[in-house]
Amino acid sequence: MNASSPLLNYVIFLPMAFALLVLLLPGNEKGQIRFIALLGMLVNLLTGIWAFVAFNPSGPEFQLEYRLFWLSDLGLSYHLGVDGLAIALVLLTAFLGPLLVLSSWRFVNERVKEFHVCLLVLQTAMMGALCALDIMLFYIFFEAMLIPMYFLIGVFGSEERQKAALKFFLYTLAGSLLMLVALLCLFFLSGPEGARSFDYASIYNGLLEANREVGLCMQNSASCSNLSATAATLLKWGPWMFGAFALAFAIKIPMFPVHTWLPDAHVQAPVAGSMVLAGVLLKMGTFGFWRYAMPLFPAQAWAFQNLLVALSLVGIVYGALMCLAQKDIKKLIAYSSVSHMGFCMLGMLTFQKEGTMGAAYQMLNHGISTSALFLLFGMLYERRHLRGVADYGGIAKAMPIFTVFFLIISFSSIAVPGTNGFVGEFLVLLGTFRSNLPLWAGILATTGVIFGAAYMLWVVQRVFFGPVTHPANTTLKDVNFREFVTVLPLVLLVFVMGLKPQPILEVLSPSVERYIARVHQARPNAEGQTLPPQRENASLRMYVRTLPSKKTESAHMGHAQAEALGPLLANNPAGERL
Amino acid sequence: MEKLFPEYPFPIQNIESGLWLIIALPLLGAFINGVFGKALGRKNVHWVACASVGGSFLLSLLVMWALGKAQPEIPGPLAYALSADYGTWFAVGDFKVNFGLFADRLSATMLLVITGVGFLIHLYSTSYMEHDKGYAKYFSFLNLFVAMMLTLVLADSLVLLFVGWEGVGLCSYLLIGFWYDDEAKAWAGRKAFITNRIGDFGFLVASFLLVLLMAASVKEAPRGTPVSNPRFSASLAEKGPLAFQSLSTLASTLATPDISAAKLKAAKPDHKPALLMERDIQTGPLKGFSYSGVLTVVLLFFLLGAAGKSAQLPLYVWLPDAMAGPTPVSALIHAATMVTAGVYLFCRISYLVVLSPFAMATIAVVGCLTALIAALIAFAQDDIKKILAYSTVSQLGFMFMGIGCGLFWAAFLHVVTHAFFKACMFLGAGSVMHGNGDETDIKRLGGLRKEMPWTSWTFLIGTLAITGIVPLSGFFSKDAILFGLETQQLAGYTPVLHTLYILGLIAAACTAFYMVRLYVLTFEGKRSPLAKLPHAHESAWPMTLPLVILATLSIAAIVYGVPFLSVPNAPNQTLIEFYLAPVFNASNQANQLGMKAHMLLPGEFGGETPWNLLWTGWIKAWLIAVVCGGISCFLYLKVWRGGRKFPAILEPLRRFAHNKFFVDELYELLLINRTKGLAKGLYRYVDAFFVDRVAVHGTAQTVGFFGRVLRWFQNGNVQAYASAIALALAVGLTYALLQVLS
Amino acid sequence: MSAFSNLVLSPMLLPAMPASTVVLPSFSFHEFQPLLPAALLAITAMLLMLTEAFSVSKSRSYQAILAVVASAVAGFLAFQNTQLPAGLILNGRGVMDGFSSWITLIACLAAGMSSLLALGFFRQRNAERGEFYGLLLFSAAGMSLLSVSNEFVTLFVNLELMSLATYALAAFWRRGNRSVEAGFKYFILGAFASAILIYGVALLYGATGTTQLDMLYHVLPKALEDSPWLVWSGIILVLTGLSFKIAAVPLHMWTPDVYEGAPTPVTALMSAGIKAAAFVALLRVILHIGDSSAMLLHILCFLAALTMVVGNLLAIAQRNVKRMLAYSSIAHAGYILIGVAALFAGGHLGNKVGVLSATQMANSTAEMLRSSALQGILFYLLSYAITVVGAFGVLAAIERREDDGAPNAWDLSKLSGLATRRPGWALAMALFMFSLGGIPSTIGFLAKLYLFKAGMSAGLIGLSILGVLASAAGMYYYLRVIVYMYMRPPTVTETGIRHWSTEFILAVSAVAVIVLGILPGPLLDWLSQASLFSPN
Amino acid sequence: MIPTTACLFLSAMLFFLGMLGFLLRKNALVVFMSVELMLNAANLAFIAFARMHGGVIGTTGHVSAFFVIAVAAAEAGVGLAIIIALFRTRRTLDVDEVRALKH
Repeated sequence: MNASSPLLNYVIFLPMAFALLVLLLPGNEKGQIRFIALLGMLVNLLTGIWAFVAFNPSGPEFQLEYRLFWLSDLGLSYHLGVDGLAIALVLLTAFLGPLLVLSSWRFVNERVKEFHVCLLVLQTAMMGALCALDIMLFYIFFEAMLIPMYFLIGVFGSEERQKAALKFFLYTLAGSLLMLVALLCLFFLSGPEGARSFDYASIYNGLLEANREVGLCMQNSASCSNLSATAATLLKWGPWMFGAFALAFAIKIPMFPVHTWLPDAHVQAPVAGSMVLAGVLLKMGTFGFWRYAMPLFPAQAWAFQNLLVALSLVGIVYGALMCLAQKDIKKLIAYSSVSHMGFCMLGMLTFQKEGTMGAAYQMLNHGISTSALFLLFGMLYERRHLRGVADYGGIAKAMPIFTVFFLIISFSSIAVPGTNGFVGEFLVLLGTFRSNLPLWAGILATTGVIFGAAYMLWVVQRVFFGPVTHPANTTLKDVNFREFVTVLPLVLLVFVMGLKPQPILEVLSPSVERYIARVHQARPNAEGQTLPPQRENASLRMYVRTLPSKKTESAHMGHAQAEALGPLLANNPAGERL
Repeated sequence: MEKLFPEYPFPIQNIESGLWLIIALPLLGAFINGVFGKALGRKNVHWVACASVGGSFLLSLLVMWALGKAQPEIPGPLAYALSADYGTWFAVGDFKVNFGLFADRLSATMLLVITGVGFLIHLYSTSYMEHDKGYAKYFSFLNLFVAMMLTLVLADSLVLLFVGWEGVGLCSYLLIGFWYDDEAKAWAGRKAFITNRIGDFGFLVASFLLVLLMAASVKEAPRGTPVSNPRFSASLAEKGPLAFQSLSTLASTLATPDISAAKLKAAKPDHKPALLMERDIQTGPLKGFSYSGVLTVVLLFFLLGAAGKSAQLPLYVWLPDAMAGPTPVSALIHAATMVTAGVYLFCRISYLVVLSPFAMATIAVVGCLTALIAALIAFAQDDIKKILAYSTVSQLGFMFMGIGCGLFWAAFLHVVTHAFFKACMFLGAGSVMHGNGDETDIKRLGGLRKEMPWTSWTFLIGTLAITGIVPLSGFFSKDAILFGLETQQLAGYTPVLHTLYILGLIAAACTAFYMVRLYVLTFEGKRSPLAKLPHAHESAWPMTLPLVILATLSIAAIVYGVPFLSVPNAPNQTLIEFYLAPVFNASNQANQLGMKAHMLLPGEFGGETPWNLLWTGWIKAWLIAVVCGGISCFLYLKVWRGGRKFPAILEPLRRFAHNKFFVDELYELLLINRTKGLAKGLYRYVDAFFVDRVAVHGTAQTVGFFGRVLRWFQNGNVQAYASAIALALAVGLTYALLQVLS
Repeated sequence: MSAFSNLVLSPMLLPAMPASTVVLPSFSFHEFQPLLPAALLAITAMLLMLTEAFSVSKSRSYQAILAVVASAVAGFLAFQNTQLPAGLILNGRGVMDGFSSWITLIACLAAGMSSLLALGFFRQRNAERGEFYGLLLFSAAGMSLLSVSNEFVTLFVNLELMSLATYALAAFWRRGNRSVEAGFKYFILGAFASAILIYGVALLYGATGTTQLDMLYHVLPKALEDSPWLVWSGIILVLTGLSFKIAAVPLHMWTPDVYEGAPTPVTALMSAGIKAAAFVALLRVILHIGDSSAMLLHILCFLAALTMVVGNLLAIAQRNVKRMLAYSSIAHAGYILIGVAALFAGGHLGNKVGVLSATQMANSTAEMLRSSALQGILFYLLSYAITVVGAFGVLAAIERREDDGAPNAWDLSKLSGLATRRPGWALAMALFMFSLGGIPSTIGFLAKLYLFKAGMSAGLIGLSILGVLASAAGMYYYLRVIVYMYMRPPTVTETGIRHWSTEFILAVSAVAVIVLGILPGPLLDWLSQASLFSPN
Repeated sequence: MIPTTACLFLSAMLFFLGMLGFLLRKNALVVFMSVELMLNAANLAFIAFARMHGGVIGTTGHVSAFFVIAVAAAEAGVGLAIIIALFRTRRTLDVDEVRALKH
């Protein structure tokens, strides 16, 4: 809660430090390398937990801020800070870290060094993207993620790995480069010459008024006559910029038409790769929508709502149907996560409390259950090196404990009450019903419940039950201690998050409310959740710690606001920090 | 009961705060057996299992006692309820779900049935599953099931109820597929779960719509109505919109007369007072629909849910296949408890149900059709368990009819009695299989009466009970429903009820026929030559004892059903009716307020009881039972005994019925294959071909193509390069020239 | 031909001065300051030539060292000069400004690094001959002088000085016929281009009566009224001549052949140094003759778009890594052209080239545009020089003697499994590839960011979008190199001969790519102070 | 005296002839000669303009011509050396033969 805390730096860069350490080790010392990497991940987990504890839900929006000059003349600054959603995702990422190393303890046997370096660097990149409060900084981490992931898939993957890796890299890159252009446009629109910076707060606050005007104008064309220059530009080119942002993030999520890279990537990636891809990387898309696309273009968000909702609905049903048509288990899980992420997007697009909260929670759920599925399947793959559903059958005989784990996780992924999946999905669906979307949308989304059960149980059925079809499957070993330890945390979390979600929901809820308020600013008189104007104002403007220097003019803007909104900030610690 | 125990053994508060124990015990048992089962060894395993269920049985008894008397400090029907709140589960915005338990006389009775029958079946299983490898697993699943069922019954909000609802589905999935290495059994489990999931879909949608309805009414209801009462908004904030308390308040609000509308209509003579629920919703997503319309839709979605769980049309297909599980499981889950969850649900929200006559009529119709079809199918089945399964389906149909005609108590009474005699018969069947080397084909059995006396006698009692021979509980519960169909009136749909009455009688007749057929073929006559074992052996006491107890119960339950052994200060009420009065109070009030469905309220018998109707009804039913029973007895004992050919005229009919009217095949053809085909088609053509090949790779290849084309120009010839330069120069010059000229 | 020629002669080129009184003007020392690096380089070059004439020793490594030292010192001098105020020197034949000094610095960098590369390269092939380093330094001197020249004939002479040396260098590698062919093509086409250039100069001279850029700037508008046709054809000819050197499409076709054929160190020099020098020449000319009309802007944008797209497309179809790098260098020239266009658009605020016009971009000032564009261009040239020299260094290191002249000498398969054979080199190469592709946390990303930012602040949105799309497509072939290095099993066994100089180059540039990619702070501050002499 | 335009016309003719020669002739030496031709066209233009402007401005033209000549000489030096080397390796001067590097 103090003015500046270096904590997030540790969260971000400790893995990198350990990566350097690993780099120094001799390549044939596999045991050492694994151990150091595991150690690094554990330390990272500790710092992550520390940050989570240090975060105070009732505090100001962005906490644990840290800021340094960096490329000031370009408008960049090294600015970190987390809100509720970010800290939750940080915790998730940190939590998955050790499991990644453990899961590939035996799986990866050559080029162990490169592998673990990649994992650690990836960890750094993801943490950075989550903690960045400077859009360009976010972008940098967002792109930097590609490199280690590319190597993870391309070097350590299975037979088709090179194509998959290339596809993954180029597909994602194309989207995010367009976002880069849109981002530069924003930068120029965000303020007059000299007052610009890529700082999230300054861009956001810079566009706040314009967005209001655009929102008004889009609601009744009468108020379009006297738009400010910025608003006019925003009105004219906003759709394109939003489109660029949306495309970049939609590819990452991935949403319906741009999803085909995911199955290939998942199928080819090694266990840890799939885990982290499903667990965290996909969240970057939803997180991007949440943090950047929607709040920066509220008016466009409303304008595109129907399109995006349609896409996510298609994603939910279509993804599930795809699963029914798969023969390759990994591919099936990949498509199932298309379906699940559809739920996330749907919830976020309700622009309404329950739905948005559900979406946020669903991100965490998906991160846990899907990566657990990949982890478990990885164990099977490690034993048989086959991916086809038909290659298994009657596994339950040979591997009872494993079967129990897999069942639990699959039930969590089809949202059986009592598991984490239920809370998220229930909230999303409830939100969809309560939002301004047509009722059939909600009903259609609810059918996902049926399809989910259909394909998930189909896999369980074919893999675990029935007679043993392949003699090789009779001799499979059940999970050993290491594997047990790897899975157990996930399984426990499934139940903990299913039965005691409230603490996490409380951490998330302030960011949920702000998100909604920000989207609704473009709909001043939209029915549903609009906050009372005063609080709206206070929660809409963004207060961040700024540098005492001419280089970041957002500081001065901040001061101006502080005087203007003095009374509002009386109880807002952020106010004193200006 | 008050007579037996004038004093509570404990202060009520302790029982109230201890409600969670009832669920916790079996849960604990499940955990212990599941995790340490292998280590414990069989003895301890079944000790843990039985003890946990028995424990919660005792606790349920306590609850029953506690509910005996009203708690003066609480007004209204809640006076007869215990409730305990264990904190929030999750809360977002104005939506909230608590871990709240709630036991009124309805749930208490269910508690007793579940834990009591459950205990007996555990006991039975100890002997039945003796030689099975998955002993511990079996018991942990069974305990888990009991825990889930108890959650379902004790839940004080729809969401928590849904936890139990899905939980029991889950357990039945696990138990049906208990012998998973048999492909078919595993598939049966999956079929059950997915069919239930379709139901759950309905359940979820209904609950969401209810939330919307609640929000709308809170926003729009005029002052003076219960929802606009500040105390209610407080409790809403505390318990959340889907808690049953809130729902009942909603119901009573919707049923209040609409003053403004009444004023408008006041001019006209003989107007029915308009109700709030006839208003249109002004705000929110439901804008434009009328309250009553939405309510009807909600109830229909609930019907879908209930149909999934309670195996009604069109979702009944999973139940017969569910017989793949061990027989005790069929007895507990697929006869006594889980399948009655749908009926329980409707009793729980009776106050909402009575507000929509259309929904009620639909429920009744669905129930009736199910009863008939199941009965007809049962005619031609030869598998003992299959027959029992179909009879269960058809009995559930009767219960739905009871709901449909508004006699909730009757439906519930049938739940209880059915639990007794059907469990008894299933266990009997189990014992038969146990004694005959797992032979299930009744054609290959017979003449067991001497070899397995206990089993056969108890089975006989069960059969008589279900056929409805007078001195047995089944008669009164079933006949109460039929009587209701005959006499109740449902605004606008009374004729429907009367039609259903006839069909109901037919169903009852069929029931009598095939049940007797079952009994006769299995136990009477002489042993069939095709039998697996030369001689059957009676089962051990852990199996016979439950049979005896259940048989006794299915006789004893009569005391709840007979109207004229009257209760003080409530003449001519059946015991159960009187006992459950507080529960259905809300619905009666809503009903009286609404006058929507003019039902002959049970309490009003006193005035002019249609004794003649009652008596004639009874006699009709009794005659039907006896006659049909007699006929089938005659046919199967004398005419078709010993491989005598079945008359050829009926043969195709028989085969048609034997193949369950090809309903499964129909679904396979219309739904499942279509879906699979759609999925495959989409994957092959849309995803793999169009999106991936054409759109994604297409782009890449186009780019590559242009690259190769351009590359071709780099032919290495200096002069070619130079001419390119010259060309560029020329173009530049012309461009400049044009610029200059223009 | 020495670098001093035009110093000695320049007094005689005085324009506006009565013919009767010919007095040698007096120059203050600081006017010579910008020329010092060039002078140093040239002198060292001559020394090297002399040593070649008289020395008997077999090894030439001392020459390489000498060259490196010379270029280092020259670079240091140039760095000193970056702080000089912008202004004319030598009666306007030359300019001094931070920009030119930075270009000189880049030239020295390129010269130094490529001579280090050459040291290892020729030692392994024991084909060291002394003229090499001399020519190399001459070429560097030429670049440096080119960057300061402010008068057409001077510019032409320096261009030739630079080019002639490079022709010789390209053809230097006598074994096999590829090197000579490269030299020949480069020479013959270069001569062709410079003939066009000088003809254009002649025409401009005719139209305006001066060959001095700053004067030209002032008289051009009038000349445009009198004889527009003459002026325009002159401009077009000059632009053509210059675009040839920066290898803008469609004048790019020589690049792949020459880059492939030339000895790899020379290729490094060409792609790093010559490009920079050529760009500065183009830039100066455009700045002086450009403002007259927006038409030139269109030509520039057109050139930029064409260059980016075609360059990348061509590179995608390449399996020969060296050739691929050549094509990619064309693409990079395209990106830089965006910067040039932006710099130039500074004069034309409110133009409607891009999607958004510059005015819509919240009133950016002309100065801001110019400085940011300038910074962008400089930074890009610098980063490109560092990265590409490194990349060619790796190629030089893994090149096999017996492959000299073989058509598949630099085929991708030669790289396969490099990660296992030489992890260090592979890592460095991967870094260079990511940097060329513009992936964040490398210097390449920042450079692109600067350029696109500059381009957009000038309102060239369309161009920027095209640019990012092109670079996305371009990422494909960079990634393919990595695929071969990391994801394919090694096909060839031998690991390439190590030489300390090569290793040194690789290490330095790899570190620079990363460090400058993350903390370019001071460098950027210096760059941001770089001044550019502009006539108005 | 000859009008400037005539000189200019001549120089233009020379320039284009040179260009055509460059594009059409096959012998490397001839091709190089046509470059020289173009350079001389430039010289001619310089001189013509110099005479047209006359006076001090004219001197620029004259001097430029000298520089161009000098540069041309240097080019010839380097160029001929390269062409000789080319001939050594290929035993031909036909530019169409010089196509080892392509695509």
